[in-house]
Amino acid sequence: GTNSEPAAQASGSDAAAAGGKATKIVVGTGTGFPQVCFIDENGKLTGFDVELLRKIDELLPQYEFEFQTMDFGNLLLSLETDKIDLVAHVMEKNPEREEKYAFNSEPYAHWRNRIVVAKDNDSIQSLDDLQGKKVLTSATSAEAQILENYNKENNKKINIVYQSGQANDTVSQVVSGRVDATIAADFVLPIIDPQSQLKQTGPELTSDDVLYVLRKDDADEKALSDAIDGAITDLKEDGTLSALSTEWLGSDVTGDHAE
Amino acid sequence: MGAPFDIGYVFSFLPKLLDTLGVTLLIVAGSLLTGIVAGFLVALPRMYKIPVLRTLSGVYLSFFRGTPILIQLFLFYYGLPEILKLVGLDLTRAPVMFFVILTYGLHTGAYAAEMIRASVEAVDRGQVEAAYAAGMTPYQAFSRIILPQALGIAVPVFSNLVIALLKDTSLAFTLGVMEMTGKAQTLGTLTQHFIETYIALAFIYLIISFTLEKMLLAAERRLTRHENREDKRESIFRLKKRGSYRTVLADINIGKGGGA
Amino acid sequence: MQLDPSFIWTAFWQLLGAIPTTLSITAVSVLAGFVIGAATAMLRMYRVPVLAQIASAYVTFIRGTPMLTHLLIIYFGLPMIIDGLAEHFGWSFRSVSIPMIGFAYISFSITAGAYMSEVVRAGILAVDRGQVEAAQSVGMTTFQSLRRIVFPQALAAALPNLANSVIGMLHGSTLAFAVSVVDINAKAQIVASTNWKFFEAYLAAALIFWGLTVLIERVAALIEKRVGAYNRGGVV
Amino acid sequence: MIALSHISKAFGRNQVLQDISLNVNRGEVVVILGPSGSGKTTLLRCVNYLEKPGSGQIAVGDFQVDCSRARRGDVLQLRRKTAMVFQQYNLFRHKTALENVMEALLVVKKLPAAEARKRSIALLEKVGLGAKLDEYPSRLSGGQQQRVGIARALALEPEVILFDEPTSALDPELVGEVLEVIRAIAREGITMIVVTHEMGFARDVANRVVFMDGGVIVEEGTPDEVFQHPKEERTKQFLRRITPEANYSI
Amino acid sequence: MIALSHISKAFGRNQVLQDISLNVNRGEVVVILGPSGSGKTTLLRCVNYLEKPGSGQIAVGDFQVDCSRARRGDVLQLRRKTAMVFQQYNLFRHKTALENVMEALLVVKKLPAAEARKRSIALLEKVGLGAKLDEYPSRLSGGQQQRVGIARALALEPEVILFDEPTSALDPELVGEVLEVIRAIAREGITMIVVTHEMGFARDVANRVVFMDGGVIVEEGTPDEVFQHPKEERTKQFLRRITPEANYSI
Ligand SMILES: Nc1ncnc2c1ncn2[C@@H]1O[C@H](COP(=O)(O)OP(=O)(O)OP(=O)(O)O)[C@@H](O)[C@H]1O
Ligand SMILES: Nc1ncnc2c1ncn2[C@@H]1O[C@H](COP(=O)(O)OP(=O)(O)OP(=O)(O)O)[C@@H](O)[C@H]1O
Ligand SMILES: [Mg+2]
Ligand SMILES: [Mg+2]
Repeated sequence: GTNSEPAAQASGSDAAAAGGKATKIVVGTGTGFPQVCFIDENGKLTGFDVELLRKIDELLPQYEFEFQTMDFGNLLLSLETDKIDLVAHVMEKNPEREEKYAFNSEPYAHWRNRIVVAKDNDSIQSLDDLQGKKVLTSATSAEAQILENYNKENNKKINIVYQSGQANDTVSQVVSGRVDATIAADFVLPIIDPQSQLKQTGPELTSDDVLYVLRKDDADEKALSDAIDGAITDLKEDGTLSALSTEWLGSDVTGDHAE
Repeated sequence: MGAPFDIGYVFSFLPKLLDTLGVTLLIVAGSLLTGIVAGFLVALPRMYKIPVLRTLSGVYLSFFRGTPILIQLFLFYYGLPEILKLVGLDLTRAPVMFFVILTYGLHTGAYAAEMIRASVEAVDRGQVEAAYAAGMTPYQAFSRIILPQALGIAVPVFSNLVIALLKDTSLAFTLGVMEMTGKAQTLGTLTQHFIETYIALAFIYLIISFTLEKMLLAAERRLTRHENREDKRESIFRLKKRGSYRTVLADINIGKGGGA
Repeated sequence: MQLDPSFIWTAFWQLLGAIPTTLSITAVSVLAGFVIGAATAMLRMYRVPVLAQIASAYVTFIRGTPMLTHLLIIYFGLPMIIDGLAEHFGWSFRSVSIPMIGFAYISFSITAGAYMSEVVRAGILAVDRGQVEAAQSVGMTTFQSLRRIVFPQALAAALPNLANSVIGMLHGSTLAFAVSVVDINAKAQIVASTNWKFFEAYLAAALIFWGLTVLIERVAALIEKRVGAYNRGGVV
Repeated sequence: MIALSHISKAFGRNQVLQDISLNVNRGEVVVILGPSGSGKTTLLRCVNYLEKPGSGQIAVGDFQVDCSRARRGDVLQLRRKTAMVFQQYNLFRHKTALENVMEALLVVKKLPAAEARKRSIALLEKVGLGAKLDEYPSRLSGGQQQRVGIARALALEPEVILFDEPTSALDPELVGEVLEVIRAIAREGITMIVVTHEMGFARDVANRVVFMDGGVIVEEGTPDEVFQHPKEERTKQFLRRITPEANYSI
Repeated sequence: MIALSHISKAFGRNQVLQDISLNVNRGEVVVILGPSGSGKTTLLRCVNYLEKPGSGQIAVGDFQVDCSRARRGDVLQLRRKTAMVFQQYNLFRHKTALENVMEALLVVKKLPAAEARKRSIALLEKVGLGAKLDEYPSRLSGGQQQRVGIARALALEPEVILFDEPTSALDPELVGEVLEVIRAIAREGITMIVVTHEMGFARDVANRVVFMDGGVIVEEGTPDEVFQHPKEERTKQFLRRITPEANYSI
C-alpha cells in the first residue's frame, strides 16, 4: 500500500503498478469497523481486512486492488450491481448468503458468534433466554440472519432492534439496558468494547469461515477467487496471516476451519 | 457513547474535518451547476406550456420533490447503471462522486426549476409589454428586461437552495464519499468522542452556510438596488403597496422545510 | 442484477408496516415544531429583549446545520446532560427511560421549530397592515385583532410553506434510523436483507414516500382552497 | 364634539404635525384639504390613536385623553367612540360583507349573533348592498367595498366618523355612488371629518373646509370662503393646481 | 395615419371588440371614452399588437398589417411605428430614468451610446426631469414616473403615441403636470390616441372624441358635439355619471 489518501479510492499495490497491465479489482469495504477496516488518525484506510488484501495484492501481479468504502449495508448490493468486485468486511459464510453470492474457498479467519450481554447480566445463556428481549443487530449482517432464522422457526419471539451503524452505539445500548443483548464474534467483541463492559455468553450460535464475497456464476470472479485462495494459502504458510491477525485483532483468529 | 465530554476535542477535530471541506464544496458546486442546467430544461416547457414535455417535467418535479434524497441516492447509484446498460452504456464503474453529483444535481434541479419559473413569472407583466411596445424582440425583452429583474427576485430562493444542498451533502457518505460528515464519523469511531465531532461538524456547516447566506444577501442587495426606497417604514405588519414585485416573492419559500 | 418486479410489490406491503413510525415522527415534529416556531416567531417579531436574540441564534443555528447533526448531537448529548443532572440532584430518572424514538421526536421537533418559525413569521408578515388598523379602528384589543383577523389570514398565507415543511420533515424522518428507529427507509433495508433485493425495496420505499408527499400536497391544496376561499374571485 | 388641542407628531426627525388645534361641533362635517405629505392622514389617524401623537389632548364627546399619558384602556375607549373609513377600504379579507359589518358588533359590542346580524343587514341595505351580503371583498368592486367599509363604520354607532380619501382609490365612475352614501350620512347629522379632493362634494356637504400644509392648518372657513376667496397665497396656489378642470365649463 | 378596419377581438367566448373601424389623421388627437370593460384598453393594445386581434386590418402610416396573417416581422415593424404610455407607467424597474429612455434607442434603434444619451437627456429635460436622470423609478413620484414614460415613448420618434389612462393612477395633484406634458406634445402635431376620463383635458386637446361601450363605437364627434349634445342615450347616461361634479360650479 502506498498511499494515505483519505479513503474512497486508495490504490492497492506497487507490485501491480510495476507489472504493467494489471486487471483492476475494486474491493468494497467499510470505514466503521475499528481494527478491521477503518480510517486511522492519519486519515489512512487500514485494518486487518485492508492490510491483508494489500498483502494478497502484492502476491498477485495480475491484479491491482482498489478500495472503495461504503456503509456496511450497501456492500452486497454494490457487489451485485457491479460497483465492486469483492467484498472484504470479515464476511461470514452462511447458507442464505451462499444462495446468492459466491465465496472464495480458503478462509482467512474464523467466526464464532455468541450472544453478548452486559458484564453483570447472568440471566441469559441461550437464544431461548432472549425470547421477549431486545437484541441489537445491524441490517444485512449474518447475526441478523441468526435472529431472523430463530424467529422464523419459533414464530417471532426475539425482539430484533436494527441499527444503521451510523451512531456506533452498540456498547452503550447494551450497557445502558436499552437492549438486552447483541450477537458478535469472539474476536470482534474486544474491538468494539475495549473497556470490557460486555461479555460473551452461551454456546456458539454459528461457527463459520470468514471469506471474501464475490459474484456468482462469473468466470472472471472465479479466477479472482482462485488466485486469492492461492495467495491466502501462501500467506498462511509463511506466517504473515497470523502475524496480521495478532497485530490488528490481538490474537490469532485465522487458524482453524469451521467444523 | 464512549469517553466523557472534552471540549478540547472539538477544536482538535476542526482542522481534520476541514481537510474534507473541499469534497463537500465540490459536491455543492457540481450539483449546483447540474441543477441549474436541469432546472432550466425543466422550467422552460412549463413556462412555455409545451405539451408532452410539460407533463414530463411535472413528473420529474413531483418525483424529486416527493421522495427523500437518501432514497434517490440509492436509486441512482445502483439503479441508473442497470437501466443504462439496457441501452448499451456502461456507467457501473463511474466514480461515486459522479452519481452523487448527478443525484444532488437532479434533486436541486427540481427546486431550481420552480425557482426559475416563479421568478420569471414574478416580473411584472407590464415590463414585458413595455419592452414589446418599444419594439424589442422577444429575445431582447427577455435578456434585457426580464432576466435582470428575475435574477434579483431569485436570489433569496437561490440562497435557500444552496444552503439546503450544503446540508444535504451530509448524506453522501452513505455511498462512501468521504466528505465532512463521513469524516466526522470515522473520527468519532476512532476516538469514541462522538458528541465532540458532531459539534465541530455542526460548527463548520454553520460557518459555511452563514458565509454563503451573507454573500448571497450582498448579491441580492446589488441586484435589487433599484428597489431601495429612502423611507423604509419599520413595522411588524408591513403595509403592502401595489407595484413592488419584491413583495410577491419575498415570502415564498420554495425551498425545503427540513433536512433530507 | 436482475430486477424482480414482484418483489417491489412484496416489499411494498411489508413497508406499509413502517408507515406509522414515519408518520408519527413527522406529526410529532411538525406539531411540536409549530408550537416552538410560533413562540420563536413572536419573540422575534415583538423584539423581546434577550429572548429575541436567543431565538434568532436558534433559528440561524438550526437552519445552518444538517438535520442529521441535530439528531446525533441530541442523541449523544442529551443523555449526558440528563444523567449528569440526575446524578447531581439525585433523581431516579435516567436517560435510558427515553425510548429511542424519543430522541427522534425531540431532535426533529427542535429542527422543525426553526423552520416553522420562519413559516409563521412569513405568514404573519403577509397580512396587510391595513387589516390590523381596521381591527383597531373598530375598537378591538390587540389580542382580539390577532386572534380574529391576523391569525386566520396568516394561516391561509402560510399554508403552502407549511406543507413544504411537513414534506421536509417527512423526508427527514429517514434519518431516524441513525438512532435505530425503523422508518420506511430502514425497513426497506431490513426487508431486502433477507433476500438481498435492495433495489426493489428502495423502489417500493420511494413509491410510498412519493405517494405520501402527493397526499400531503393534495390535502394542503384542499385546505388552502377552503381557508383561502376569500382570496379567489373577480374584481380587484 | 371633537376637540384637538396642540397635537404634535414626528416620525423620527420629520415633524409631520405641528401644534395643531381643531374643534368640530356635533353634527358638523369638516373637509380637510392639502397637498400630499401635508399630514392630513396623520392627523386623522391621531384622532383614533392609530398613530400616537407626541403631545396634545384629544377629546371626543365628553371623553378626554392626554396623549403624553394615555393608557391602553383610554385608547380603546377613544377608538370605540370613533370609526374610520380607509382609502384602501381595509375590509377583513377573510370575512364576507355581512361578517365584516357584524365583526365589531360581536367582538366589541358583544351583541348576540342574531341581533348583530339583523343590524348589519339593515346597514348593508342602507348602503345599497342588500344583494351582496355573502360576498367576500375580493369579489366586490372598489365602490362596493368602500360602501361595506362605511356600513362597518356605521355599525358601531360612533360619535364621529373619519374618512381618509374614501374615493381616491376608485374608478371615476364609482366615485359617485360612494359620495352619495356619505352625503346621506351627513344629512343624518353625524359628525364627520373627511379628507378628500372632491371639490364638488366638499362644497356641497362640508360645513367647514380646513386647508393644511406642512403639518399646520393654513386656513379654515366655509367652503365658500376657502374656495372662492382664499386668504392665503398657499391656498390659492393649491386650489389652482388641483382644479385645472374648473377652467372648462362643460 | 392610423386606419383600423373591422377589428374584432374575443377572449374565449367574451367578444370584447366587435368589428371596430376607426381612422385617425396625421396630427390628430383622438380621445376614447367609455365605461369600464367597454374595450378601450383592448382596442389600444390591438393597435400595437400587444393583443392579437381576431380579425381586421391595421394600418399605421403607409404600413399595413392583416391581422389574420401577421408575421413576426410585421408585428415588430408595427410596434416600432407606435409608442405606448401605460396607466401603471411600466418603467423598467431596474433602470434609471435615463436608462429607461435610452434602452430602446440602444437596442431597437442601435444608436451609439453617446448619441442615445444626448437625445435621452434632452427629452427628459423637455418633460421637466433634467434633475432626476439617475433615479430609479421606485424613487420617483407617480407623476414623475409617468413623465419618464412619456419621454421613453417620444424617444423612438414614433408616428403615433397611444396613451392608456395615463393619469388615472396619479394623485389628483400630480395629474396636472402629466396632462401639461401631453398637451405640449399634442401642440407639436404628433398623432395620438388617448384613453382618459379627464373631461377638461379632452375638451381642450382632442380633435375628436370617441365613445365606446360594449365593444363597439357608440358615438364620435368633436368634443363639443359629444359632451354638449350627445346623440345617443348611452352617451348621455355615461356623461351624467362621470361628471357629477359638473353640477356644482366652483
Ligand atoms: N409611519 C410613518 N413613518 C415615517 N414617516 C411617515 C409615516 N407616515 C407618514 N409619514 C410621513 O409624514 C408626512 C405626512 O404624511 P401623511 O400621510 O399624513 O400625508 P397626507 O397629507 O395624508 O398625504 P397624502 O395626500 O399623500 O395622503 C409625509 O412626509 C410622510 O412621509
Ligand atoms: N387578458 C384578458 N383575458 C380575458 N378577458 C380580458 C382580458 N383583457 C380584458 N378582458 C376583458 O375584456 C373586456 C374589456 O376590457 P378592457 O380592459 O379593454 O376594458 P376598458 O374599457 O379598458 O376598461 P377600464 O376602463 O376598466 O380599463 C372586459 O370585460 C375584460 O374583462
Ligand atoms: Mg393621506
Ligand atoms: Mg382600460
